[in-house]
Amino acid sequence: MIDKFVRTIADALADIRDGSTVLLGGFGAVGQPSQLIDGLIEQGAKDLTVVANNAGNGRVGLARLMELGRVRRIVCSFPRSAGSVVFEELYRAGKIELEIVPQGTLAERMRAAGAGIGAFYTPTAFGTQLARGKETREIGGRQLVLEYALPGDVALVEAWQADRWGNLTYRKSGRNFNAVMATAAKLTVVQTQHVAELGTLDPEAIATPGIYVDRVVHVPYGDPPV
Amino acid sequence: MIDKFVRTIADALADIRDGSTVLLGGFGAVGQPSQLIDGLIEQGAKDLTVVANNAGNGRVGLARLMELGRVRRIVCSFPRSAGSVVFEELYRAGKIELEIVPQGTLAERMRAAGAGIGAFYTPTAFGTQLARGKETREIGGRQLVLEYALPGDVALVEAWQADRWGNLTYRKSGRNFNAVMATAAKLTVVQTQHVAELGTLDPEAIATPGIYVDRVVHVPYGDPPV
Amino acid sequence: MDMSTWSRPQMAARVAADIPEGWYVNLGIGIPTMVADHVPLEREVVFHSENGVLGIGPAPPKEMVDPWLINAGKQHVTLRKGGAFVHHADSFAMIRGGHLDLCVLGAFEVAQNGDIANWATSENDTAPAVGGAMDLAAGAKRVWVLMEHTTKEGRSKLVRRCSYPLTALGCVRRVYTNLAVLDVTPEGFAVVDVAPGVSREELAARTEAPLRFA
Amino acid sequence: MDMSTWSRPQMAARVAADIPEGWYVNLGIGIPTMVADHVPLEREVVFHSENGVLGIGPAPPKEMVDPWLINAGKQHVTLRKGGAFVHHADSFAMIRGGHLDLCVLGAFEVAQNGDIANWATSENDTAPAVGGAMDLAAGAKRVWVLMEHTTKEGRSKLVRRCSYPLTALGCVRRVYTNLAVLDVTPEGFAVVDVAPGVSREELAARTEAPLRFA
Repeated sequence: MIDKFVRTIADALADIRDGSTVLLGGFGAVGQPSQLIDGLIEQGAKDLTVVANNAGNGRVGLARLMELGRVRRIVCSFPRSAGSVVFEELYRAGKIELEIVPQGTLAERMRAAGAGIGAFYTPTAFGTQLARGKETREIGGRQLVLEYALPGDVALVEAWQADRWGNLTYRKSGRNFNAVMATAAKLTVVQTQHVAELGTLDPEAIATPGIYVDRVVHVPYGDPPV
Repeated sequence: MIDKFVRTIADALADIRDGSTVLLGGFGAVGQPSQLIDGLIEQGAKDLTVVANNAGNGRVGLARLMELGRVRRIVCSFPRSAGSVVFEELYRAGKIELEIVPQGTLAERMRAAGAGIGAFYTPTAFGTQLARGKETREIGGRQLVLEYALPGDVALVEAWQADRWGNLTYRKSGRNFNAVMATAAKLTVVQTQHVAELGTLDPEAIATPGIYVDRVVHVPYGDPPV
Repeated sequence: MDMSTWSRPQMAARVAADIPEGWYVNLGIGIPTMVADHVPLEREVVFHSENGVLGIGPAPPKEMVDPWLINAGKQHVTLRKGGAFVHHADSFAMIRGGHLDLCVLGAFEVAQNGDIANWATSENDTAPAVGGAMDLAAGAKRVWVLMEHTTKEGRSKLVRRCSYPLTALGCVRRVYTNLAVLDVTPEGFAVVDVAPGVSREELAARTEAPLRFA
Repeated sequence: MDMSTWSRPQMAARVAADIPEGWYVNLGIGIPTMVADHVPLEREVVFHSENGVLGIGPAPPKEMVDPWLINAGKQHVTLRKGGAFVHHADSFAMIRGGHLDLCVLGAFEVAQNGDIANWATSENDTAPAVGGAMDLAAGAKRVWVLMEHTTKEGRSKLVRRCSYPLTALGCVRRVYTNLAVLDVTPEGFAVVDVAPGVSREELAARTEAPLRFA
């Protein structure tokens, strides 16, 4: 019997190694794998590259992980926001590396990693600072920039429902980066609000088929903060 | 009020021009936009490039369109099958051009067209006859082939349900190329088995959001042939 | 400034009036977000948000907030009948693939050739936040900019050539400011409309780029 | 041939026995499709089909056929509990992205370096049908080939170098034939098992490529 559920967050994250690239789902407060991030803080892996849309908020979660000096490099689209105090401190002090990637290119680079595409030509960022040093090419009259797949060692994902095969649904805008990152890592770990009996999820409405999922922990933590 | 329903197939296909590239959804007997193809036969456009998985069966539908001399070129993954008699006749007689594309590359080239990606590097077909003359590149230790986006002028799509905004669901293996082609054409025309009241389709389970759909015709023709 | 200029709600309403039914539209963070409030629900315009929401409706009253439903500005929103959820790669496929009829962006500068700068305030800004701005500017069928005509210091934001780092090249079609509505044409900015009480001379004086009047 | 060789059901059963629970597996058209019949339902193996079906179950009885549910061989199938439908681009993302643990393919030829030829019978085949073969061969984590050891004319299908047009380079890990099971190793074909009543000499005589025996 396939059963991807593991009992504890610690079990789910046990073998994440120093130097890993970790993909963190979520956008804003919605779809954040917050309990898995706390678990990663506990777990101890360091020298991490983190891929996420933002660079953390306040002093918890990703911000805390950074504050503990565990993140060597962050790849994101929107590092600076009202709450990104830890990131800004570390960045000014030269203690963290930053790669800024346009949000759609970030998503597409992970989609490419998940889909076995090595690189692709995109119009986004052509002629801008973010394309500096990158290959370009004109195709069909459009100027395009070459961008490479961005695979993760681990993806931390927040789902609404999961069954024992690892099939996932998300809730409303909680789908965001989660469903993309789930495809792009060697090890995909999921925290789910609800456990679904196998066969009860609509096969037409499974947003992430279990083929992309390795481990699931049941974390019924409730709604995102408003 | 947005209402993408049109009354007749003739209305839906009225402005397809000679020389168009037409994407035809469906795989096997499932998800074939058969009535739209019949409509295209009636409509009269010629000198067409057709993109489809197969090169037609028997002497109806796509095969009939080819037999009438309306298809200049076909792009497909599996031209020769038990029923592809018309294609074989035309091909041997030098009356139709053929571009064979691996099935996954075919899908990805249309996905790229729909997603604004100009070209991509894929491992499929590297070192084979189908990569002859194509650019290759090694990325991350893998040998990859450069493939270009494949956009259509028109996509003909078969859906299970549609609402007036053009949101679509498909039925089981009827999703196949339909959901990909719907994104890849300038004009996407849909035949749907069922009409759904706006707001009754689950927003988590809409396989093709209406943004990709231009016109919908209600064609309740029943099950595919077994 | 003693001219009678357009207020922000007026600017947003003006943009809203120019959006026909049936368009798929992404509204950038800031003033552009206000545009939605000025499109009556009966005129069906489908609003898109980068985080995978298509068919955004009006902001909910406080007691009706759904914590699972936000827009790209992280504000709580609603979903209209006919709305759909997709993931980030599919959402940006809509953007990059040219499926949005319109994107309305804020900007630091717009150049007379349609270049836009709206993401970083200097070459030396070490950690600017680009978000989805470059994807939207490069991907939408039409880009309109909605912004104040000048900076707080009175410097023109309509320029001959952008001095801030670019977001995308030559993509802006139209600019709505508190002073005027201007089209970007091959010959530069063409004035479509001027705020009441603002003269051509005053407008030209507050605009670095040359203007063409119809 | 008077040797006691494995029948097709035996070959399929042999492959099935080597598939552990939890693998995601695509079965090619032809003999490979038979493999599923030999995996007991209690051992959960998730079968994938190119046309966007994940979690294929046993063929239905005639009166239970669902006209909307076919596999890549266009046969009617069922969906297991836990199955899911996706579109073609997502289905091949699974294949190309290395998410399938195994793909079992038929072949015209397998070379000792793992090259496979299974889609065209000559360079001059003007309209060969490639389908998903190249994607599967290049994309799956493991490729096993299930085929007769020789052609009808008695020519070995395990060769030093493929003479037919290639499907993919160096991807085959293991070959199951009616005569033997062989691993593809850096040193060529290594015999894992031989059909009962087939001697090493007989096997070697029917194989063009050199063989290593453990």
